[in-house]
Amino acid sequence: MAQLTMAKALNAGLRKAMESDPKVLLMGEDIGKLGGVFRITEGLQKDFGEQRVLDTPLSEAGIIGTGVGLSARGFRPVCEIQFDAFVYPAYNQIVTQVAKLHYRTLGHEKIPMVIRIPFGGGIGSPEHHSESPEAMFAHHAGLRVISPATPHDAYWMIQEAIADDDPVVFFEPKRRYWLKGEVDTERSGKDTYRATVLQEGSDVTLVTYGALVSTGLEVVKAAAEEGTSVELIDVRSISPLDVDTLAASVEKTGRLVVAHEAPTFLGLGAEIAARVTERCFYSLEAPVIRVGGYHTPYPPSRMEEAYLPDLDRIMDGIDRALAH
Amino acid sequence: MAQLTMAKALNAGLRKAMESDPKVLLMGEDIGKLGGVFRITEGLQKDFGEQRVLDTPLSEAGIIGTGVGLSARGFRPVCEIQFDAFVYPAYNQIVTQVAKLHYRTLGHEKIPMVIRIPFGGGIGSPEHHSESPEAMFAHHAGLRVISPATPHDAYWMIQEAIADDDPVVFFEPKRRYWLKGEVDTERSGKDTYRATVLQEGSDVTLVTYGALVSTGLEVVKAAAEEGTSVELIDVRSISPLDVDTLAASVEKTGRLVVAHEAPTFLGLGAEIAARVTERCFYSLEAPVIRVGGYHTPYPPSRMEEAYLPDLDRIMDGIDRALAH
Amino acid sequence: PATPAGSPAAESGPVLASPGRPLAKPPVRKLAKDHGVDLARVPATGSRGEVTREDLLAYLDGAGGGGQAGAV
Amino acid sequence: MASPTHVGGGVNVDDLPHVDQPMIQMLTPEGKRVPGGEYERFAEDLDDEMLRLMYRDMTLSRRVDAEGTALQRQGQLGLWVPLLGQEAAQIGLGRATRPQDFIFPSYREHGLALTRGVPPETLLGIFRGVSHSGWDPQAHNLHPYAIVIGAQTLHAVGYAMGVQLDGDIATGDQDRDTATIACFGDGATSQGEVSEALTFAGTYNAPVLFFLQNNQWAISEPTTVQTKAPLHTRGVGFGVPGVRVDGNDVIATYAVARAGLDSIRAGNGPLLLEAYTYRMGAHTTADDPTKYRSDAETENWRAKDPIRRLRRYLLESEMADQEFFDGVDAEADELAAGL
Amino acid sequence: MASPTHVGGGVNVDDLPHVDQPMIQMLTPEGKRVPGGEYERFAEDLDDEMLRLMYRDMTLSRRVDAEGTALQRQGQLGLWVPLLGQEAAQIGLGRATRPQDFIFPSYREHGLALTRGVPPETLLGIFRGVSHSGWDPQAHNLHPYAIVIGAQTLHAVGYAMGVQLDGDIATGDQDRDTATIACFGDGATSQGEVSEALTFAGTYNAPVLFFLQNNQWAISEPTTVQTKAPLHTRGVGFGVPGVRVDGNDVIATYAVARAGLDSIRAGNGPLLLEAYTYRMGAHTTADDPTKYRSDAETENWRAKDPIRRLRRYLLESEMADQEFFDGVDAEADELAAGL
Ligand SMILES: Cc1ncc(C[n+]2csc(CCOP(=O)(O)OP(=O)(O)O)c2C)c(N)n1
Ligand SMILES: Cc1ncc(C[n+]2csc(CCOP(=O)(O)OP(=O)(O)O)c2C)c(N)n1
Ligand SMILES: [Mg+2]
Ligand SMILES: [Mg+2]
Ligand SMILES: [Mg+2]
Repeated sequence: MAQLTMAKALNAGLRKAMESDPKVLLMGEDIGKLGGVFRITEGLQKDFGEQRVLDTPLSEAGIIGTGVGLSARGFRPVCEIQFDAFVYPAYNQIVTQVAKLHYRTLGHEKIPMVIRIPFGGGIGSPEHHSESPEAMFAHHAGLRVISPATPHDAYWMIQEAIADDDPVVFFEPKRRYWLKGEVDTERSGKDTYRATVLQEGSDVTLVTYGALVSTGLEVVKAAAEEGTSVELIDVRSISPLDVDTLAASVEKTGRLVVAHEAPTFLGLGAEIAARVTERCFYSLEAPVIRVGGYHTPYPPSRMEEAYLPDLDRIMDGIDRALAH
Repeated sequence: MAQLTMAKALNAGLRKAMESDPKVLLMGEDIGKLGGVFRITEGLQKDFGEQRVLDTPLSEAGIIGTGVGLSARGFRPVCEIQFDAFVYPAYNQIVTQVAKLHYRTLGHEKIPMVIRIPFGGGIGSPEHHSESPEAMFAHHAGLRVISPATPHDAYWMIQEAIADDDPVVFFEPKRRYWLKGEVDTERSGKDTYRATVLQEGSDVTLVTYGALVSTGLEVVKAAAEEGTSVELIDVRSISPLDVDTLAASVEKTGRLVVAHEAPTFLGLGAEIAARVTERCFYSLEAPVIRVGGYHTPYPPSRMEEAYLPDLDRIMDGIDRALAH
Repeated sequence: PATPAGSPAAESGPVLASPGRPLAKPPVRKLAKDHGVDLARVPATGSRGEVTREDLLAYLDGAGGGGQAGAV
Repeated sequence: MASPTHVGGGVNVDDLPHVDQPMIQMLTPEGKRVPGGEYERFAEDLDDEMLRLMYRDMTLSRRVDAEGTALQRQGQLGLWVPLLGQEAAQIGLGRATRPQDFIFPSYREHGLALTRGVPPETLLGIFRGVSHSGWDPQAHNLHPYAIVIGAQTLHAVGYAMGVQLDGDIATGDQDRDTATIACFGDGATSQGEVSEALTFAGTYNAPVLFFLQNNQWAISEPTTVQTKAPLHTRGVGFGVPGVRVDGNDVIATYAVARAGLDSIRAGNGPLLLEAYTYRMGAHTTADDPTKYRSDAETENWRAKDPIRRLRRYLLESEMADQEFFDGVDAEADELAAGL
Repeated sequence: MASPTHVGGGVNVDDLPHVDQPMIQMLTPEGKRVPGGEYERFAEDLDDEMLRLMYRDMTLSRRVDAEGTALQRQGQLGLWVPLLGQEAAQIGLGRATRPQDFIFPSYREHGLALTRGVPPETLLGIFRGVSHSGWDPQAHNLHPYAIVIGAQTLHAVGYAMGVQLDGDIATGDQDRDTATIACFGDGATSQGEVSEALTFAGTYNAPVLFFLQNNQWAISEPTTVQTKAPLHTRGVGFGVPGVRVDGNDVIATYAVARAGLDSIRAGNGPLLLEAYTYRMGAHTTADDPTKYRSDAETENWRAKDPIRRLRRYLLESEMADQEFFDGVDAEADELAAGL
């Protein structure tokens, strides 16, 4: 057991993975000497050498595309995308190649790649540094899309992602990099591709992931003070989506609020709402309420507080669910 | 009034737009002498010259990126992407630049670009030629995403898209290019950004767009034979989404089936299901049923019939809605 | 789960249609709400164990005689 | 090529000393063997048997190709992508590789696939629509066909980086040192990813051969739409040197590819090889080239046919006789009949 | 640069005649004016007044920059992106443009923005987080800052294509003929979109200047991570000639930019201008360069400071006196005080 920030937990998880498999390589912009702009890879080039921690040219398509070739050669590349919106130059490689090669080759070729993407807002950054593009990847079959919300999960999920023979897009909630928490380095206790119920409750289910899980914990407390019992679930895996865990909860509570930073329009909340409504139609006391980003570009940082779902907006979502 | 195929209707619409505004330019791969691989731009380079119909280098990012600059210079570029999946190399330009410049410049710079994309399957093509990536664009604010389903709509919607000062991603249902229909070249009679009720009905609402609208018309007939009255709606505009028209229908019928070729997982059906359920919760006799592509890569063409939603699968969806 | 039909008048001794919360589709829930009926007290005959519209109407018939029981 | 004239002593493609040298050729269109200069010694392995093998490979490739077109016409294939005219480029390269070399093809590499032992019926499966690819890439050291233009060039560079990390270059062990080949077309050079592949190859000094089949056309667009500079110069500004070979000359293609691959395996870094050739047929069976190019052009190139010139050479030098040619034709017919 | 050695007479960056010529310089680090050869006549306009103006521009830019850093430290800005060290590159180019020219900047172009009349407080708004950009691009002929590396280079080429379609080149009318400028950094050269911009520029012979500020670093990565070939050669294989200038020399940058822009406006097509300079400060206020580069290197470049050398030259040639310098400093202080 150790108290670690999520950043340090990721670093420790990467180190562990590199120690246990010499085929694991890290690739990315500024991840070597600098240790990455968020220092997630700090010290790793020093300890594992320039052959295992590669500072790459400034080209996301290049990072992912050469990662595909390295995979074909038997390596397990862990590619860092510096900020969320900078994944788009690599979108073609990810959705037409990384996602599809296993299927294309009738299972002969595996792409055990991990694409690490710090995502989301709330740190006062300029444009393109605060986006939540997870739905754009989850829509494509062939990619696993996951996101840890705690240091413990970060430590374990990054290792499981690297060990997975399928490509994993790994979204790191960047404004929680400095969040501290207990990390049990002995055992994970969880399945990476399943949701976890973080808090049991009876009146309404709150489903979220990434940075908003911390906010969700505050919501649980604030709601309890108002006499509302909230069941909080961290989906952890965006694709595949653990609908069973969500449905079981909603059958119990009868109400569901989904919160994420990505725009609600075609965001994961839409899929969860559609799926859970189909599964739990007769249990729902209220329509699924979505709390998310607006259908606008991500605003300048002085306005991001008004854009990002926060305790108040989620509480409001809960009220709307309870109003039925 | 004229009987035209959708391909000819698009060609006529483009011609009309070019005649009425000298700033309209066409750009794309093989659109000049060849007239495009689907011949949508046939004859236009001959009539308007190489300065208005540009055969471009083989680079989708280049087409869209230079289109942005041409827009800044006052042109209205109509960019052709040869096939659906080949839009991905341009994804970065589309979502970080085309979609955002108007907002970024506080409204000073408009990007009156149209991005034409033949989309969807059913024509026996190799990999990457049959995809339906519309949700990937609709998730981003700043883009209008529309799709005509008939020659008449094709003729008018392409002109309205070009006249629009905002960027429009224009999805053309390629397997309906050869579909013939009446085109009233005098008046459109429709608002491009609104859904149309193509067939009134009372038992269940069927919502779709693109190639499946034709299938929907068959469904209406087949269902009528079974005694089921289907209200058929073509959404036409994927973003913005005309929820009012959908909700009004569902309030009447109490049941909704949404069909599209794109995978259901995070496809437009998810958004429609979530939104309509929120709006019409107490009118719904059944959960919204989605009929769409599976969460697999698009299969080799010999298997596409099993992949694509067809009359049977939509009828089955209707049965599932009626079973409640 | 067939349950003995409880009299709607019998305010005590509710009979649950299923072990958990009562099942019903949203419009039936609405109807129950509009009539001030606790769905948990309505015997459910739906194939999924849900209270159907007919179940509720029958319950209301039994309750109000004239059907004005829940009129708001 | 007339280049833009700007003031001053900058760098300009026209200033490259070798830019206007004719492409390397060792077998003229008339079937005359001409000396290949520095490359001559790389043709040493090309004894009678090897030349006959390459003749056979080219002929079988062309026959499979014709059958593909025929089967498409009969409705058995959804589409066919002819390699007609590019046989020498592909067989020359294919036979210059060593078994451990790994090839990342585009979608027209039927000749190369043949040299890698992929059964033609497997290839046809892609166009029949029964699979997106049909072979185990590791079993043939041939990646699946790539349809998204240019994407595979990055894969090739990554694979080559892996080879380097594995220490499988410059050991001097002929069976270990490994080259990777990235196949792409003239049209593909405009895709950003191809430039990114050159960038990564330059930075990591990756043991990769960029094998560019410049067949003069990208569907309906001539190479001049893609670039004003000759394509063998494309890598220069990335630190990737370039060579242009007559891609309709199987001897020169073999020799120059052999030289490049040997050098790459020895650790000398990436190289771009432009095989100057011609797409004699349609882009695909769905295409109609009469819409955009002249008969005269096609006729002109027909005179440079890669198979005919080798046949002449073999005949005139008496390395092969009619019986041999008949045998190859029979083999080709049999192969085609089984498709 | 030692380049890979492959067999044969291919094209190689080392074979470019001008590749190893020292970059063009007209003012030494010591402030000595040296002749600029063919470019000398493009410095003709640089009379005392113009040189003083450029000194002032550079000084104001540096002062605004320092203020940006200070305001970030005080928590008033979320981030600041210093231009420290790149003043000559930006002012030299900015003052060489004509009003109708249109510039597509990256995100560090504060000096250029100054020459385009964008108020510093508007610039600061971006980093304050109150807007993504604050000015009307058409009013200043300056596009918004671009953060997605390289994306703006394609916009510039498209704009230039539009200029060409409008017939606004090669008319001989000084107030009409228009050049477009694409600004980008050494790191950006690795982005596919930048190569695609070179492709389109070459194909359409677009009237665009690729203005590459090679400040030796892309965050923590030295230029050697991006390329093994000198960056002024990047366009060669696309048909875009290149020139390298001492980007810390405002006179040479002005003259070479002027020559290039005049030529581009006259219809001679695209040109790549590499301004060889140095990012003297951190990448942004969030960065810590001590992690990845040596003090010695920074010291070495400090000796090449662009402002100091012009100051020396102005003083020694008696084009400016202490009073002038004091005046500029006062103006700079006033400007900064208003931020
Ligand atoms: C990204 C992308 N854009 C467009 C296409 C459609 N397309 C298929 S082949 C082709 C031309 C390719 O030309 P070239 O690279 O010269 O290869 P060739 O066909 O001549 O062998 C085009 C435009 C594609 N496959 N991928
Ligand atoms: C597509 C993309 N990837 C990554 C980044 C993050 N990033 C911002 S600046 C920078 C380095 C740019 O270096 P260079 O082009 O040399 O410009 P300089 O900062 O030196 O002016 C990086 C990697 C980005 N902005 N966009
Ligand atoms: Mg070609
Ligand atoms: Mg790209
Ligand atoms: Mg730099």
